[in-house]
Amino acid sequence: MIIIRSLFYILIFPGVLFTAAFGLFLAGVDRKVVARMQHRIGPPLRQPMYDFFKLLGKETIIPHAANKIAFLAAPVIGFVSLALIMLFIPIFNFTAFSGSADLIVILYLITIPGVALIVGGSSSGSPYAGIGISREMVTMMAYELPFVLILLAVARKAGGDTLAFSMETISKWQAANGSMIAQWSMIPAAIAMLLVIPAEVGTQPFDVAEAETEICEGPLIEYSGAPLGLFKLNTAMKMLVMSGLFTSLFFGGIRTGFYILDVIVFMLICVAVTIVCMSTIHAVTARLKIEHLFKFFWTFVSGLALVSLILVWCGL
Amino acid sequence: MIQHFPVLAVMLLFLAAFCVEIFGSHNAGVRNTIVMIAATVAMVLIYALIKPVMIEGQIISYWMGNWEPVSGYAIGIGYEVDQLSLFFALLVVTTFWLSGVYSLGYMSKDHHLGHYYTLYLMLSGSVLGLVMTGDIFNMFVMIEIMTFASVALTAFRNDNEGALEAGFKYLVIGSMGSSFTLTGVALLYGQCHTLNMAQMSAILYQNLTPTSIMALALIVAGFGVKSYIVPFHTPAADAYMAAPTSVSMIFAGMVNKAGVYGMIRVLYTIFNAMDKSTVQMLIVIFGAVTMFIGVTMALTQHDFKRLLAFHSISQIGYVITAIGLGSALGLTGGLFHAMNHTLFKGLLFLTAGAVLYATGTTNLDKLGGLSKKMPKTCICFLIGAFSISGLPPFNGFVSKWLVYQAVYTKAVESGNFVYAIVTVVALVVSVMTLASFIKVTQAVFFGQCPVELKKTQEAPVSMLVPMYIMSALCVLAGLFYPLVNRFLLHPAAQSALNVTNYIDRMLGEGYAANMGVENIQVAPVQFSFWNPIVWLILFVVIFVAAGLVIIGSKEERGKMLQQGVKYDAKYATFFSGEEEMFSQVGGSDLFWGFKTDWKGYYRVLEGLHSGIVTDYAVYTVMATAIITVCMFVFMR
Amino acid sequence: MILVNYIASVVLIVLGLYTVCTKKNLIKVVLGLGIVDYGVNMLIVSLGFNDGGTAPIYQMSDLLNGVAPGFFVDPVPQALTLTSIVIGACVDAMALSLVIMIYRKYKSINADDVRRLHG
Amino acid sequence: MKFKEGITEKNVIIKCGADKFLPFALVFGLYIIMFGTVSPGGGFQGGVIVSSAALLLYLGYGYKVASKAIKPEVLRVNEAIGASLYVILGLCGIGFGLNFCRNVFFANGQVGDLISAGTITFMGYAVGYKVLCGVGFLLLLMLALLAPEGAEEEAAAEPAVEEIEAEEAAAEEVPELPLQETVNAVLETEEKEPMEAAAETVAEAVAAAEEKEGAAE
Repeated sequence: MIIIRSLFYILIFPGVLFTAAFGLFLAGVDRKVVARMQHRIGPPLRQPMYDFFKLLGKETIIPHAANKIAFLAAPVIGFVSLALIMLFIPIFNFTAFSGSADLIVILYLITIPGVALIVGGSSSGSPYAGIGISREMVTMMAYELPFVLILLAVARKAGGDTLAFSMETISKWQAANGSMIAQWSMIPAAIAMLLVIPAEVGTQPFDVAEAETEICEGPLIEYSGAPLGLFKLNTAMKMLVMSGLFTSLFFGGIRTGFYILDVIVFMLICVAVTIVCMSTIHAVTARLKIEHLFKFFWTFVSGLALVSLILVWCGL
Repeated sequence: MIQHFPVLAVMLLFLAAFCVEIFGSHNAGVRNTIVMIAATVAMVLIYALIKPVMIEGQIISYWMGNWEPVSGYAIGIGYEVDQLSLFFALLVVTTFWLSGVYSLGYMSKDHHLGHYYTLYLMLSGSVLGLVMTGDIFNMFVMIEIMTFASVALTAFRNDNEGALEAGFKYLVIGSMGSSFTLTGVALLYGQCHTLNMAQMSAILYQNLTPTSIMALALIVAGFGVKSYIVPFHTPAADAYMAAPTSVSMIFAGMVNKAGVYGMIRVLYTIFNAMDKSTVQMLIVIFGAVTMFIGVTMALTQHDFKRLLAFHSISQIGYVITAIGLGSALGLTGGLFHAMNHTLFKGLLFLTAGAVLYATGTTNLDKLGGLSKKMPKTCICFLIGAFSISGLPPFNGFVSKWLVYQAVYTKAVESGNFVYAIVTVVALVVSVMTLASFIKVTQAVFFGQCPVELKKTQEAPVSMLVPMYIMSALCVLAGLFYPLVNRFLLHPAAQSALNVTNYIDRMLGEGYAANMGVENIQVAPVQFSFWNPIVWLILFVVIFVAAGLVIIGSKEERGKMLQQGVKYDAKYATFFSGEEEMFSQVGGSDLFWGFKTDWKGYYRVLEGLHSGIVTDYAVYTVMATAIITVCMFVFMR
Repeated sequence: MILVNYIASVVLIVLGLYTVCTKKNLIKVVLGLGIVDYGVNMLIVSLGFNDGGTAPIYQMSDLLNGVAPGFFVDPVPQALTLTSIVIGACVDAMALSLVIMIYRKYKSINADDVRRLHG
Repeated sequence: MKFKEGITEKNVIIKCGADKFLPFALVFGLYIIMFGTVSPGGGFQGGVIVSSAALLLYLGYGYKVASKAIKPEVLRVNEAIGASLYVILGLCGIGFGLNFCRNVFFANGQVGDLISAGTITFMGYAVGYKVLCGVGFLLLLMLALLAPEGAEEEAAAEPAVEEIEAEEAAAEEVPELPLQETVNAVLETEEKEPMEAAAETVAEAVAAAEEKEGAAE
């Protein structure tokens, strides 16, 4: 029974299927909203899904210079780790595998899709991919510092005098004391998190790694067919994972008592986060330069997060 | 019988060293046989101690020449193997054996191998003796042998001027460190009138005089030199780079572990100083600075081995930070990271050696695209790189997690913001580690293959086997860490934190209690966050899915090649019309976005790593002075 | 007056460290290391000194008559010093031969020139 | 034998001095080694004195004679043999069911007799042998390292010597560091234990004397 339930968790509900489907839906929402803001009609909401299935049917070309195993394995590893993270993010008071969710585990798992993209791009042997992975890595270093500060602030807040790296404790704390976002000391951290999300996902102002117009999609330049489809799916899933993480870190206190309703609220908040921090910013900004990106994250965003951490430390 | 094993292992190595000198200087077969027999027997002797010491909890004490203590005073030289010693001894023999196997292939192109193996056995014997001895002066002697053997091995390829220079710097800084240690030992002798560590521990328990604080500061500085924490790290980077790779692996796996062992032994066992929050703070800050400077220097290196050297320094920073916390969690994490560092850094040095052996260079700008030429080495390298970057599910992840947990717990418990900053530094350093390994991956194994390297061959089997073993150990230690914790880490941490048994076993039951030493019991560290069963299932899912994609992808390149079509534009890499040879992305060109933002920092740092030996000596003296002053100001 | 010995040994150590840190000539650096060693040796020997003690050697008559405790100086530091002297000699020999080899490769024994590995 | 160049060879005083001192140094050194366990001195000190014979030879007759009279290669091997002997003698203790370095032979002598301290005596001899070979070898190597500046002139003057010099040069190129190093490292390994053991002998004797005293009272 436990095995069947585990398999259900892994494959259907918070796991692979739900993450993929809802992630693609969020990608559709994103495209639609951006189009609307730019006075276009935009593609239908299911367009990313169509794209994905279309790519699965296409031929996979592996260039001569590429290392075949790494080239093909990279998107899969990214995909699985993203599906995995969703298992450890509590959807209000539900976690698939309780007791094993931990902020540090999540922090590291979130880097894996990025690493997979880097390894895949790097293994293709293209100079454009080389530049792309370099930028991806710098982006990663850039958002890691504020991200870490945010997580530590939340953990400190939820833990009180003891330590709480556990997502479950954070969730319980919010159930008892109301959402994290209602604590005014956490507001700077929430804003910082909203800026970290687009960098993590790689949308408009922070998409230096895949800059289509400069380096021809960087790491993805040699990809085609199913692996490319998986990478596109990964990006969509990252949107869900990051907005889901945001929801459970900062909006964990909203609960209705009905499980289905909880999930719907969770999904609605995810959509809202996507619209606010990805679509809107995407529509109104232009791409940053890589060094500006780094400076932005290590000064402004980290500053916000640090303010939050210090406030929490002072007991506010 | 079992109590003879430690001394037999050490003496066997020394005896083998002399035998190599007598019989093996001209005959490769005899030489290799002696080396491998000695290495294997020493390994078996030490592994045989796991059951009595680690599992049954015995402590082995051994008095040379049966000179037992007379009326409570230790008069002889004692060997004492407790769990902590055995933990490090296991690391030492494992590294040593693997490095020995690797040397058979790797060093086969060099001359005068008799001397190489003599020094090599001597180095191993001295480190083994260092971690198992119970006598502080014997420890100092072993340190000296270790330093000399290290210097000579660093300068072994002395047709290369870098080797001589590195050897000289290492010698100067190393013997300064030894002099500090010796001064500390002398002061301690003046205080306690004994050289036995157990007895010192009992005498000095909660009873520190200014002289013994001075001794503590000097010995800590001395072991800092041996473990290459930051102001002392400068010659280490050169030595790692210039030494033959099998020796670099020993440095990373054994020599700086000897320094770490000394730190733990001195701080925890002899002085019991780790319950003082200011000492903790001092050591933790040294650790944090070490990890940060190590990794930022590594990001700009152009040489594979030098990059690995700076990473070695950086990872030791984690270990020092963790052991500086003085908590059971921190000590467990630190020991685990020390063990993992031995495994993955050894592995990475071995891959670097394989690349050097196959291509003749370790310059990152001249390498590239080797993953198709050396696929096995590439896979081993990736495992090592992911382990050191701490990606789950490899071993580095678990130990780093423990370190973060320990540091942040400390921060929350003590309410000290410095520890929170250290946690942030540790986490960011981890990403930077990842970044620099991405750089190596891109510059050496992936990316484009330069024309000169088209004919590169895979490394020979004798070099691949140690790499496989190390990779397997990296993965296993990550997956089965509860076993590692139960049988290795917890006993070791327990024995470091609770000195009663150590003292009693050496000087007779009840000695510690008479001297007022408290008996502290430590609960095993619980890992609740990470459920290996779930993770194993997920791993299987990953591999099944990967297999499906690889099988299911419509790939026709193989067929085309079989039909004799050599070139097809469809499978060519896109260069937008440039020639391939003009569009190389050099390894050192990566991350310029990062480097431009950090220009000022790097200018300062590169100025400090000037390469002038007197500058390094100045740092050493300054750091020692800082440690001394801090100890005096804070401990009184 | 054993205090004089302690002061002298500290002075020697400091002088040695000063030499290592300030002199650019590699041979002088090695000499500095030697001076540090001598200072430490002096410290150790002085530690074992008992006022009015004699050399720690037994005669047969001593053993038969019994020996008053504290009659000897402490023999252990002397053993330590001897070991430490040997080590010091080895440091010097090793370092000097390295300097000679470096001179052959670099044509200089100025520390400022011997810096091919840096940064 | 004729010598062309150099500072020392033609100086009769130094040569005669070396001649006179050589036997004395040998005998004195051997004495120190032999009586190391019962009187001041010991294997290391005696060994160094004996090996100063190499230095005397060099002073009196120059490097070539010294290295011909005392073959460095032989010294190197003998040094390792001495060290092995030390370890094996130490291991005898384990062979007799006791601990490493335990006195097992002749352990019941009269104080002051030559062979009264058991295995320690022989270990002292092993150390002495090892040190006299080791330090002698070390000295020869150091001298060889200093040789080449004069060697070039000599090579021009005396073509027959070229072969030897080529050998020397070859020997210099790679091995000298490790070799020398070996010597050094071995020296200290072995040095410590006999010394402390000697100290311990003394300490034990003190304890024994105290016991006797107590018994007498």
